Formats: sequence, C-alpha cells, structure tokens
Amino acid sequence: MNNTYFDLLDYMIYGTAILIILIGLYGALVKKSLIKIVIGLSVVDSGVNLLIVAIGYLKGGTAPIFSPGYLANPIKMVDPVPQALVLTAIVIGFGVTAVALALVIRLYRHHGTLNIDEIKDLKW
Amino acid sequence: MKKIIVIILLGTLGFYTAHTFFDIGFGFPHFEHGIKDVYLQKTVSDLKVSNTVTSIVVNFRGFDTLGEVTVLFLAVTALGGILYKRRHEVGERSVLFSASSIVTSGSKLLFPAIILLGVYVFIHGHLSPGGGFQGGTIIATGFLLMLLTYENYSVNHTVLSLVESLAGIAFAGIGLLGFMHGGTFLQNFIEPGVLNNLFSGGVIPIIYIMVGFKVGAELTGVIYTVLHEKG
Amino acid sequence: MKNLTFSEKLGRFTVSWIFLMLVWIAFTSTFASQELIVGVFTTMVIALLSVRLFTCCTISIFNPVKVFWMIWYLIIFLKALVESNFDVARRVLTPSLPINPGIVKFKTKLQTHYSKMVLANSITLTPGTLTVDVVGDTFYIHWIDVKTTDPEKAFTDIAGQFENILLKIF
Amino acid sequence: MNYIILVVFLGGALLTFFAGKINNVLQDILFLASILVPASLFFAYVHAGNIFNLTLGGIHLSLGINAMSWLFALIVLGLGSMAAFYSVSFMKGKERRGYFYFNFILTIMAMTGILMSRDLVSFFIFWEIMTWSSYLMTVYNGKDVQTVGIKYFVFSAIGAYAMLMAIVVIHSINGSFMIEDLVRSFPEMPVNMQILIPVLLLTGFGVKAAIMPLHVWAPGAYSNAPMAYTSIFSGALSKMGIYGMVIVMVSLLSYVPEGYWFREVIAWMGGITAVIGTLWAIKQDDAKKLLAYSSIAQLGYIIVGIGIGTPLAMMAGLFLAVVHALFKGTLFLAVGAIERQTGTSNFREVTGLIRKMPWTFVASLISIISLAGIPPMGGFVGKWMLYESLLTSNHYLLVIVIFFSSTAAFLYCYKFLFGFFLGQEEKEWANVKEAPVLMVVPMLILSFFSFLLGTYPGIILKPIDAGMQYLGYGITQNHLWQTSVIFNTWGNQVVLQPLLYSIIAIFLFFLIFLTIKSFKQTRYVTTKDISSSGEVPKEHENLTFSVDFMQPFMRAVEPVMRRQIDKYYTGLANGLEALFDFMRKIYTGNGQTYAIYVIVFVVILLLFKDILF
Amino acid sequence: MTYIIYIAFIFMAAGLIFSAIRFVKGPTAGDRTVALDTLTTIGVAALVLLGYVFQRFVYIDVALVYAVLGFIGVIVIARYLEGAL
Amino acid sequence: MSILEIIGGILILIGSAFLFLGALGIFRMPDVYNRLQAGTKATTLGGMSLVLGVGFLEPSWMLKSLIIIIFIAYSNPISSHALARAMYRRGHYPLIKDKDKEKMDAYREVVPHKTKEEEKS
Amino acid sequence: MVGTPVLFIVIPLLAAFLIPLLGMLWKELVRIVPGLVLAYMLVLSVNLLNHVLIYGPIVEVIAGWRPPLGINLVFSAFSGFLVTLVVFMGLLIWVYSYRFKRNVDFEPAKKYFLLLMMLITGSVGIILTGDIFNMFVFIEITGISGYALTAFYTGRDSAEASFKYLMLGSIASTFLLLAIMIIYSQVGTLNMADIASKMHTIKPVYKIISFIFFITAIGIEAEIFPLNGWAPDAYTEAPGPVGAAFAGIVVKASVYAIVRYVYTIFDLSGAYDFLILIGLITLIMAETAAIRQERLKRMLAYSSIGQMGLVMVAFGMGTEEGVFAALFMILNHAIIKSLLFFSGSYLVYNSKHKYIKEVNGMSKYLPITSLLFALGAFAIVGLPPFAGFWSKLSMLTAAADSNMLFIIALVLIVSVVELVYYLRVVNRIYFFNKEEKTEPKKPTFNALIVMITLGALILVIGFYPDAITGILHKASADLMDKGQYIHDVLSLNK
Ligand code: NA
Ligand code: NA
Repeated sequence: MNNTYFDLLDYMIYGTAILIILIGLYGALVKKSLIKIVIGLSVVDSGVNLLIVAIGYLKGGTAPIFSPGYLANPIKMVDPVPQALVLTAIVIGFGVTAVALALVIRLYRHHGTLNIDEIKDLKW
Repeated sequence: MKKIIVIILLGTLGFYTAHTFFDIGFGFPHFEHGIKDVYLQKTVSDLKVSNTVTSIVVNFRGFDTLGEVTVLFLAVTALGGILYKRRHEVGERSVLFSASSIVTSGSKLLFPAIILLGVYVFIHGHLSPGGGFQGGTIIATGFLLMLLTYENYSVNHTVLSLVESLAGIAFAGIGLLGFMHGGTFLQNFIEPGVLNNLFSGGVIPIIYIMVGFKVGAELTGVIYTVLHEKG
Repeated sequence: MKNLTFSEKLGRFTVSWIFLMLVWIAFTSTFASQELIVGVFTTMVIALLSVRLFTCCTISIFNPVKVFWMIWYLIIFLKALVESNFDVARRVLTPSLPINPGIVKFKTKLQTHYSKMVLANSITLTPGTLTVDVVGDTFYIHWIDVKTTDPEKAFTDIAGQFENILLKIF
Repeated sequence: MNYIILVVFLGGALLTFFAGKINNVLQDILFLASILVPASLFFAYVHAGNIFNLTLGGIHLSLGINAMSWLFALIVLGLGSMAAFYSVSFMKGKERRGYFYFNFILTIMAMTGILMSRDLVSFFIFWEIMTWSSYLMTVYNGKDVQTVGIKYFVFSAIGAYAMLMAIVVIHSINGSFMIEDLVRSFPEMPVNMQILIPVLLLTGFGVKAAIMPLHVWAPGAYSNAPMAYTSIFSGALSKMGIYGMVIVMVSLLSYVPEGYWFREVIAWMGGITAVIGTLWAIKQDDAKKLLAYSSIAQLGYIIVGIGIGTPLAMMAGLFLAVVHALFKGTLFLAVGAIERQTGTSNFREVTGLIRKMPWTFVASLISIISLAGIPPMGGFVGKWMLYESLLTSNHYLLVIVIFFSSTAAFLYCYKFLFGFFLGQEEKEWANVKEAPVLMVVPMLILSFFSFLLGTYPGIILKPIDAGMQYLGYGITQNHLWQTSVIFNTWGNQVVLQPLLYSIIAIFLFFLIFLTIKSFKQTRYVTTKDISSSGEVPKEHENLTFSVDFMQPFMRAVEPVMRRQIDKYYTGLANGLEALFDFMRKIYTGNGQTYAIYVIVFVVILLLFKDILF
Repeated sequence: MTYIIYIAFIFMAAGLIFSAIRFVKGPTAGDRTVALDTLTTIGVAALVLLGYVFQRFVYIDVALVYAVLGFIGVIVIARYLEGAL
Repeated sequence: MSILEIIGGILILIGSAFLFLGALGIFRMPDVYNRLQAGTKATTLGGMSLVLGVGFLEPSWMLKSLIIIIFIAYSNPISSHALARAMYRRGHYPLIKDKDKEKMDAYREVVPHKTKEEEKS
Repeated sequence: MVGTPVLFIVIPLLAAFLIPLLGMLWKELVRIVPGLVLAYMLVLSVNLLNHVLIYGPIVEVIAGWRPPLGINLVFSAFSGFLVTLVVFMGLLIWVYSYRFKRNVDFEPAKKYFLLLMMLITGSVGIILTGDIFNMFVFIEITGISGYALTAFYTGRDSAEASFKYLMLGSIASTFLLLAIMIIYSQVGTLNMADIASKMHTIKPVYKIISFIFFITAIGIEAEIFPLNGWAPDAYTEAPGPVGAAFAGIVVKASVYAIVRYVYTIFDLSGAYDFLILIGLITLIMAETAAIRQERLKRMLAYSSIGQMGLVMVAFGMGTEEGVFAALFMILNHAIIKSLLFFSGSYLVYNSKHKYIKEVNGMSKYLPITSLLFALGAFAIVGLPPFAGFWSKLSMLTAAADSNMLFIIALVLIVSVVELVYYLRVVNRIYFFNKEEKTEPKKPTFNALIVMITLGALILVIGFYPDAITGILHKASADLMDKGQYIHDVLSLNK
C-alpha cells in the first residue's frame, strides 16, 4: 500500500479511465448536438465502469470463478465486488441512455433541431 | 471561450481524480478485512456457486439486482411513455427496407443459435462469466438482428410484456419465498448441491434465469420501441 | 411466410432441434447428464419456437449423398480460403499494391436464399473477390484484380466450382 | 378563563364568517356578540391571578393579565366595541361582509391575546395574527394591494422578524421565553446583547407604532382600510407597539446603564416622528391621509413620553395613548360616515356638511379639540403632562420640537373641520343625510369620553397608575400623577371646570352661530376651493385670488419635506428587485450550462477542500 | 510453446495497432467499421489465446459472446450506413 | 511436446500471422472495398486457425473452439458483404484504376451513381 | 407487526411487474393497484414506526447475510419517520391524480401511475437502505421515474426539462460511483455502518474527496445551488402532482442521503459548516429568483428549493435542536408545498404558459382552491397560527442556541422576500379582476379531498404541534446517535 509500487502501466489504466471520463464530460459539456451529448454521457459511464473494475484488479489475478481446477487459490483472484457493481452500473447506464435517446427523439420532434443552444424555452 | 473554461475545469477535476486514484494504487489489495475475502470463501463453501460475481450479484447483493432489473423495466416503461404517440401515428416498419437476401438469410439461420447462446449464458450464470444480464442482452441482440434486417419483422408485444412481468414476479416471488422457515428476503432456501454442477447454487441460477428472461424481453422492448419511432 | 404442412414443420423442427442440440453440446463441451437434460429441453423449446424461421432444410439434409457433397464442398472451400489468404498476403506485402479493382456481375442457377448465401459467402472468402450484392439471381462481385468483365467468364472464374456442388446439395 | 375568551373570539369569528351564507342580520348579531361577549367576559372575570399555562410544541406558553395590559385592554375592547356597532351599519350592503367581520374579530382577538401573553412566543403568535388580519383589512378594497398592502406587510414582517430574532436570542441566553425571566435576567446579559435585544425589539414595536423611519406604511394602510376598521387600526392596533415598549423595553432599559441613552434616542425618534407626521398631515387633501399622518404624529408624542420614562412622562404617554384612541378613533369613524354618505373623503370635493350631518360634526369637533390639546378635552391634560415632564427632566430642546409640532397641528385641525363641515353648501351635496344611528352613537360616546377625561382625568389615571405600579414605578403612598403641577393644584379633577365649560360653551355657540349665519349671506359658487380654509367667500370677494393659507408655512418647511424617506425605501426595493432579476439570469435555460455549474461546483470544492473540510 | 504464444501476441498487437490506426484515420465510416470488425476478430482470437495462457476455459465463452456481439454490431452499422434506419 | 501441441503451435503462429496480415491489409489498401477484401479473408482464416490451434493444445476445448471457428467463417463474409453494399448505396463508389470505368462497375445498373448535387442534398 | 421493511420495496416492485398483466385483465386496475400498494405501505410504515418508537430500530438483513456481507435495511425512528412521510405524501398524490387522464388514451395513464409508484418506492429505498451502493441503485430508480414523469406531457416543453434533469442526473451518478469506489477501495465494504465504523482509518484526503463527489452527486437531486438548474424546469413542466412529488418526496430522500452521510458515515467536522454554507447560498439564490418569476409553478419550484436550503442550514447546525427543526421543516414543507402545487395547478389550469397573472380574480371562481392556496402561502412563510410557524420558530431557536445570529438575520431577511412574492400571488387571486373569459377548471372531487386534508393538517399542526413533535424528537435523537446506529447494524454479526 505504498505509492512507489506502480509502474507506468498502472498509471495508464487509471489514467485511461479518467481520460475517458474527461473526454465524455467534455463532449457532454461542449458539443452542441444532443446526440453527441448523450454519447458523451455514455462515454463517461464507460470510463467510470473501467475505473470501478480497475479498483478491484489484482496483479496476476484471474477471474473470480471457481471452475474445476481453480478451487484452490482465491488469493490469486481479483476482487469480485467491483465486478458485481459494474454489472449493475452498466445496466443502469444503459437504461438511462435509452431514456436519454428517447428524449432526444422527442426534442427533435418538438423543436426540429438537435442544437442544445436552441432548446431553451425554459429559463430564468 | 467556453471550451477553454471547460477544459480548465475538467483539467482540474481530472487532476484531483487522477491524483486520488494514483495515490490509492493499482493492482494490489487495498484493504485487509474487506468483504470480498468472505465472499470468495462463502461462495464456494455455503452457496456452491463457482462464479463469485454471480453469487454476489444474485445473492449477497441480490437486492441491488432486483433494483437493477427494475431500472431496466422502468427504462422500458419510460421509453413507452416518452415516445408515446397516438395509435395512427405509430410506424409499422422497424426499418425502411430489408437488407440483402444474404444478410436476411444469414440472420434467420443464426437467430435460433444466438437465442440458444443467450439461454446457455444465463443458464450457466453461476458456473461461467455469463449470467442473466449477459444472456438477456444476447437474446435481445438476436432480436435486434432480426428487427434490423427484415423490414416487417415484428415482435409480439404482449408476449414480451408477459415474459417481462412473469420473470419479474418470479424474481420477487422467489425472494419472498426466502421468508419461509424464518429466513429473510432472497434467502437461498434450496439445497445448494455440488459445486460446478449445473444444478447447484440453490435459487441463484433460477433467479438468474428469470433475470435473463426479463432482461431479454426488456431490451427487446427497448429496441422495438426505438426502431418503430420514425413513423 | 407460406403455410407449412405439419410434416414439413415436423421435419424442420427435427433438423433445427438436432442442430441446436449439437450447438448446445459444443457450448457446454460436456456430456454430463444434467447438462444434456437441460440442453434437450432448452433446444427443443427454441426449435419449436423457431420453426417458422428455420426454413432452410428438412430432414433430407441427412441424406448421405448430400452429406458427402457437403464435405466435398468444405474441402474445396478450405483450399480456396487458404489460397485466397496467400493471395492477400502477396498483395498486402508487395510494396506496389498490385491491384486492378472493379465490380463484375454474373447469374447463378441457384434457387434458394440459403444456397445463394452460401455461395456469396464462399465467394467473399475466396481469392480476390467480395460479394457486394445479390439481386435476384444476379451476383455483383467486387474483384480486386478484374480479369474479365464478361458475366459468363466471370462466373466460371469466380463461382463455377462452388455452384456445381451447391446445386447437388440444395 | 382567559384562554376561553380567545376561543370565544375565534369561534365567533368563524361562526360570523359562515353565518353570512345564511342570513345577514344573523351575521350582524353574531358579529356584535363575538366582540361584546368576550369583551364583557374579559372585564367581568379576568384578573391578574388568572394564569393559564400550556406547553405547545415543547414551548411553555402562559396567558394572564396584569394592570398594564388591563389598561390597554380597555382601549382595545372599548374602542373595538364602539367600532363594532359602527361597523354593522357601515357594512350594510357592502360586499365581503364575512371577510370584514372575520378579520375584525380576529384583530381584536389577537390584540387581546397580545395583552394576555406572559411569554414572548404567544406574544409573537398573536402579534402575527394581528398583523395578517389587519393586512387583510388593509387590502379589503382591493385597491393598491400590491403597493400599499405589500408595504404594510413587509414593514410588519421586518418588525416581526426583528422581534422574533430578539426572542430566539433571548431564549438562547436564558433558556426561557417568559417575559418575567427576560426582565429578571437582562442585567446579567452581556453588553452586546443588552444593546442588540432592545434594538431588535424597538424595531418590532416601532413598526406598529409607526415611529420614524418605520412609519411609511401607515398613511397608505390607514387610509386604505375601511374606516370602521381604521379607527381601531390607528386607535388600538398601533397602541400594541406602545404596549410592547412599555411592558418590555421600559423594564429592560431601566436596569442597565446603556438604557439612558437608548431612551433618549427613542424619545427623539418620537419627537421627530411627531414633527414629520404633522407637517405631512398639513399637506393632505384627503381626510383619511390627513388623519393617518396625524396618527403618526400623535404616536410620536406618546413615544416621547415613554422614551423619557420619568414617572410623569410615562404617565403622560399612557394618558395620551388612551385619549388618542378616543379622539382618533372618533375622527376615523367620522370620516367613514362622511365617506359613506357622500362617497368621498376629499376636502376639495365636500364642503358644508354641518347642517347635513350635525352629529358627526359635533363628534368631530370635540375630537379635534382634544387632538389639538385645547382644554377642556383629554388631549389637553395629556399634552400638559408631557410638557411638564419634559421640562422637569430638562429636555428643553424636545419641548421646542413638540411645541412646534403641536402648533402646526392646529393647521390641519382647522383644515379638517372647515374642509368638511363649514364652508358653503354645495348643490351636489344637497341630499346628503346624517349617518345612521348605529354609526353616530358610537362616535358620540367616544367623544363624550374624550370630554370626560379632560374633566375627570382620574378615571383613567387610576388604572394608568396601577399599570405603572406593575412596572415598578410608584412605591410611594401617593398617586403618581400627583407629581404633576396640574394635579397638585387641582387634584383629581380639573378645578377650573365651570370656567372652562363656560368658555367652551361660548366658543362653540359662536362658532356654530356664525357659521350657520354665514350660509345665509353667502352665495353659492361652484368652486370647492378650500384655499380660504372655511372662510366663506362673500359676494364681493374675488374668488380668483386663492392661496393656500398654509402655503407660506409649507414653503418654509419644504427642505424637510422633500427628503421623503418613502422614496428611499422604494428605491431600495426597486434596486433589489432589479438585482434579483439579474441574478436569476444564472438559470440560462441551457442544460449544458447547468452541467458546467456542476463541474464548477466540484472544482471549487476540490480547490478549497483544505479550507472547507 | 511460450515463445510461440509471445510471437502470436506480438503479431496480434501489431495487427491491433494497424487496425486502430485505420479506425482513427477513417476516412469514411465504412473504413472505421472495417477496422472495428478486424479489431473484434483479433480480440476474439486474443481472448481464446488468453484463456489458454491462463488456463481458464471460461474465457472462451467470453470470446464467443464477443464475436456474436461484434458481428451484430457491424450489421447494425451497415444497416445504418445503408440508410435503412 | 506432443504432436497435438506442435500442430497447435503451428496453427497459432499461422493464425496470428494472418490476423496481422489482415490488419495490415486494412491499413494499406486504398479504399473500403479493397480493405474489406484483405481484412475479411485474412482475419477469417487467421482467427479460425488460431482458435483451432488452441483447440489442439487443449483438446477438451475443441468443441467450443469449433463453434467459434464456424461462427467466424459464417459471420465474417456476411458482415463484409453487408458493409460493402451499404457503402456503395451510401455513395462511396469503388476505386477503379481501369480507364473503362463504366464497364468495370457492373453494380451501377442496380444503384445508379449519385450526381454531385444529389450528394450534397 | 404487519410485515418487515423489505416489503416497502418488494411489494411495489411486485405490483409494478404485475401491472402490465393486470392491465390486460381490467384497465382500471392499473390505476387502482398503485393506490392499494401505497395504502399498504402507509399502513406498514405507521405500524413499524409505532413499533420502532417503542422497541427501537429494526435492522433487516437481506438474503440471509448479516451486515456487512448482505444488504440491510434500517427502519429507525429517523428513517421511519421520513418513510412514513414519503409514503403518506405518495398516497395523497395518488388520490389527487386518480382521476388524471392524459386527455385521450389509457396507455400513458397506465405508465403514469406505475412511474409514480416507483418514484415513491425509489425514495423509500434511498431512506431505508443501509448500503451505499444500494442507495445508488435506488437513486437511479427514482431518477429514471423522475425523468419519465417530467416528460410525461408530450405536448409541452417537458422533454427539454426532462433532458436537463437527465443530464445532471447522469453526471450525478458518475460522481456518486466515483465516491463509492474511493470509499470501497479504502475499507473494502459498502455497508454504511461498517464504513462509518472504519471511517477513522481512512486517509483524510480520500475522505474529503469522496465526500465532495458524494455531495455533488446527491446535491443535484437535493437541489443545492448551483446544481439545481434542472429543478425549476422539471417542477414546471411535469404534471402538477409530480411537481408535488418532487418537492414532497424526492428531495426529502436526497436530503436524507446527505444527512446520513454527514451525520453517520463521514466524520468530517467541516461538513456541518459546509451544509450551512450551501444551504444559505441555495436559500438566497432560490428566493431571490422566485420573486421575479412570471410563472406560478416556477415560482413555487424556486420557493421549494429555497426551503430545502433552509432545511440544509438547520441540519448543518449539528445539534439535536437543529435536526429537530430540520425534520419539522421537512414535514411542513412536504405538506404545505404539496398543497400549493395542487391548488396552484388548478388556479392556472387553463392557461398555456401558467403565468402568475392568470390567477387574477380566481377567488370568485374557485373559492375553496383559492382559500387553500392562501392558507398554504400564509403557512409556508411561517405566519402563526399555521404549521410553518412552529418549524420556523424551532429552526431559529436552534440557530440562536448555536450562536448563529448572522444566519438568523439572513434567514429572516430572505423570509421577507418570500413573503412578498407569496402575498403578491394571494393578492392577485383575491383582489384582481380576471382578464380572460375562459372558464376555470373545477377541481375534481379527489383533488379537493386531498387539498382539504392538507389544509386541515396545516391547521392541526399549527394549533397542536405536539401531535408531531414527539416523533420528531425521537427521530432527531436517533440521527444524532451514530454509535447506536453502527451498533444496531453490526451487532447482528455476533
Ligand atoms: Na472473397
Ligand atoms: Na467479424
């Protein structure tokens, strides 16, 4: 549990995940198209999911499945909890994305545009 | 200007997040007496489930999963509500035209196998990396394939919602059966059997199969609703 | 879909049941009784539900003659596949990229969708060709090195040997 | 017993409200009963030993009365009953009678509740009920509700919240809401609290008492409410501020060294209020506004007395409070009567009502005399005591201020009297009738009391004395009021009364005689000019020459008048609203912007995490 | 055997890189999809090989599912590009 | 080393090599049709070969490996075809080096080429 | 005992899954069943609350695994009170909207009741669960139901409002997951009591950063400024009862989550002051925005946000009195704001834009509705003798006891602003003349029943606050006792 344990690869996995989150956020915050915003939010979800799984990773560890022959060594297994959590997170993220896309369809139907700057009838 | 501000903001956010996670470290156990060790131990000894993730998803944290299928269920319901149109406005066709005969024939032939794969995945959820969500997703993609390649392929909505409802009821009902003999909700009340047999893990595979049906029906419903949206 | 008679349905059901059961066994890679019981049941249900879809063939595909031609087709096809890969390797690794691409067409005598599909897939995987579309009985083939634009000659070059065998199977 | 009175009030209010759906006469009867029954019960059964305790929401509440609250109850219930009788006629045929009656009763109930409260929370509760019920009366006509109404409520709220803050601060210090506990523990409180609490309380009471600069709500509210109600609004409701000051502030301030300066400030605020109010009253053409400003000024006198706080000054203030209730109550009722009969309350429109509405005139005359502080009315006695107390406590400057204001008040007294009643009769008002009996009688009763108190001030000085004893004033054998020169000489009655009666009778006779006579000599002109202030123009007089008689005076005080504090408040409010309007632009309507706010929020927290956590 | 597997992984890694470059470069959506399809196939193969390396049979299931999803994904994109949606 | 292992090893090597070649083809070829040509064939064989190799190394996995192999052989040409057709219909016409462009593109008769204006609209 | 806490979740879920089937049998069941479920939940919660007030908290484990292995539900005085409140409001909202049909079709109405029930269930789940990740799941259930309900009216700008809500909600779940994972990486557990007991072992910086992420995530749902951009839009565009559900139910659950984190899980001393700070900022920004609104529901929305800011301030005091005041305000806000939303909906029913000016002169057409609105307005600004007064008094008393004079002054000044905009509306209702000739829509019988019930509650609590203060005191004591919470949950292990 010390900070000197890393090598470059370790930084890379967290770094990639966080970068994905940031890229997604950037898309969601800057892109004008509603579709791109939704995509951005999905990308954020992916980044978060990656980060969650990475938290539970164990170097040299394998999937936490006790198939025949793998009964012996739970110590070499990665943490199953984040994997279980990520499953939930993915499904929920999917549900939200589906709803988001449905809203985009509705908005397009109603406003005839996908530009978020033109969809602000509700303000102040 | 806005872009620059956002980049600066995200940069700062990224810096702190990255700093935190780098500091936490990667690839080694971060804590000593976490629940995961107990899970890894009990999944074999008590539940007789090979896949620890499955035992967590369906049993230890089965309550989450119940919520999760509810989220999907709600997403389907929400989709129906948000995209609601009067009858005559609803489009008949899922796609504008059929794919080439090669693709349609190919899909048609593949479809039962994909469904079988989905079923295989959720039946073996406690033995392999599969599970109800994965299996359900595969089934839904099977339907996606059909809906996308045939211009007039339709899914029976009543059957979908029937499957969805019954599976959901079964999940919750099995959970309630856990109350038998002074147990708790979602208690594993069936003898877990022998590890790595198909028939093992007590109610866990049964629940996961229900989840599989439910997810499959729900995702198919989502796809169906969205594809019929252009009208 | 046209209405099927009961015996046709039964035939198709049996075929798809058998195929699905084979797939199941492959999936599980075991002959444990529990798996087989569940498999028989599961595949039966799926086969029942997909009778309407699984229209390629009935019980007659287990006719030994057809099976022989199938195996033969497989051999021819694998040979062509290997050839085609070396062809690709040659082209890709040659610095000058020796290609002369174009789209040619030819007509096939095959009748059913499935036979056309098999032919199209075979063509796609054999040297230098890629099925772009099938309209009716006309195949449109992207050819990486067009040797002829005459439909007849193109047919013999590209699909001749496959079609002959396929006509015997379907 | 005492809480039953409140329940009777409340039940009466509800019954009266709903009775309107059945029968109007029944409603009137219920209304009168809802005022008179609890009022009689109060005077019959409630006494100081009667304490009702109640724990509500974990807070100890206590109801009971003392000598001081009895005095104020006299004002509230007395004036209230008179106004109630008056109202029955006044409201005949008007819409929203149920609304009027309900709020009328509720106001009386709330004021009674205030007087019974022994703890600050029930005091506050009743205070607020009084506020909103009086607010509802202010907006009764539906006129200027968003300006006058809101202004009244906002000022009331500012006052009430200041009071509320004081209350919770007090509770945090001594753990009790009881007024007794506050008084007892006040000397031990930290010095900053000894300043903060009185300031907050003064703000709270000051709003209702309309002390400058918290008075700006009053003219609009007084003139907007139905006159039948304004008489208790000005006569009794504003006295609740005075009551608050008397019952809480005086006790607090007498215990601490800072108190002296504080009281000086209060006294001066009262003095300035008196001057400003008078000046503004002079300027008005509408009787309601005139009386409203006059009320502000008169409350100023009362506050001067209470602020000075010597026994005599205190007594003067309380005495003035009582007589003010009497004469101002009458005057508002009179204006209400005039307005009801003529449809206007503007001097420029109505003249010469003396023969049309003689009884109203008599009541108004007596009250105006009392207001002006002319013997033999109650107002005179009060003013005298005030001057004397100021002189004996060496507040010479204040005396000058008060005197200036009192003198200037003659101008508007004049204006009121002549504007309405004297002057020529107009054809337009030829058919005006005297107000109904039920309206006239209360006015006459009230003016009779004005007169009586000028003659027998002891009637009310005894209860005042008792009230002051309760506050800890007189420990002497003698009555406190005997400290005044006037009473030392004359005792508890004004000795010179026969002489005074004669003077007054002659004065009145001439006044009436001359006025009536003057009608016969005058010609009717179409002008409604009051520039000559009741001087009836003769045939030969040049009517094109008309200058407001007080114009030179007004020109002299113009620099003072121009600084209208009201404008500052309005400016502040408008400025704030503009600022708020600008601030809400933060909600741009763009979802992306909102999302960026989220990131900004996180980033700020991350950057300042070491400071924040 | 270890070396063979190393070499295989190196080949596949190189393949991944080339496909990834094509994926980024495009220029058309079709090109990206081809690259994606190739990535999928390489991924499936890599998963199977990894299963062998880790001696985990269960990885093959993952590979199979991955292959199916990859295929359907390409069909979806192709249908979209065709203008059928 | 058993014979199975040797066969398996060789198959894996061949497979990975063709996977690489397929990717290289995708990288090098000039247009989407040629990329499909190279990509599909090489990756199909490569994938099949590699998975089969693993099947040889672990005979108990053979059945499942076969399923994957069959699936690859079945799906890859279909997806390539679908993509090619889609690209053509979308207006991305194949690169043709020959001078006789009309004749070298027989598919024109089914999907007429869009004019510049049509493409814009 | 009529059941265990888990039934709060399972019964609605079962019903939700059943409803599509029941709808095939008999259409009306789709509307009736959610009501029956909510009624059952109310009976259950009242019963359990009774039990809990006497015998102490109920900790229920799920799947037979003791905490921290399994997920557990905690029904204590604090959470039980909130659950009861939420379910009660839910039932009222159901009754109110029972007659509600979206003009034409049955199909969407079916979804409305289902989604409403799930919105309530999600909120109840947030309050009951003892597991941080499970809380995330319930937050998402609530969120998705909320998005769908917001976009329920297809004709309006509701999709826009819903999209904004969804955007911020998505970002919220991102931060929530990050926060949960940071915590998990340090203690290896997701159980709140277990985390609380191990919190002292975590390096402060992790603690703080996860707290920041958490507060941001929940703050979006709890409508903290500046995270509340979605709220006014959603309140305005959603059907009237849904606005009431946001104000009366969803926000309550979110505030619960924040409080649970601040009081039980994290031991950050700065968190309390932080609550006060953001509460004050939220209060000021919302109330100043409210005064300038032109649309009635939007005004009510900002007002609601401001009230929650005030609740946050009260919780930030960190004293039992503060918690008591906060809970009292939560209760009153739920009752009063719902009444305002309900009656306000009818006052502007027929107009397109729901401008405030549309209420002019409504008292002549809808006397009872108008009276109830006025009652609500008087109560919400804290005028005695209505319910709002007692909570305001207890809040100020608590603040004074914590020596927060400046805050008292600020809160009171803002109250004046609040007073002004409510009075303006009431004045319009009573003293202005109606401009347009459109016939106002009369409230349905159900709506009237609900509004009168709420009005009666305002009076009952106003005149007899003791009806509720006993429970509130127990609830606040329950929240304050962190050690007891941890013990109650984790001692099941032994
Ligand atoms: Na080919
Ligand atoms: Na492929």
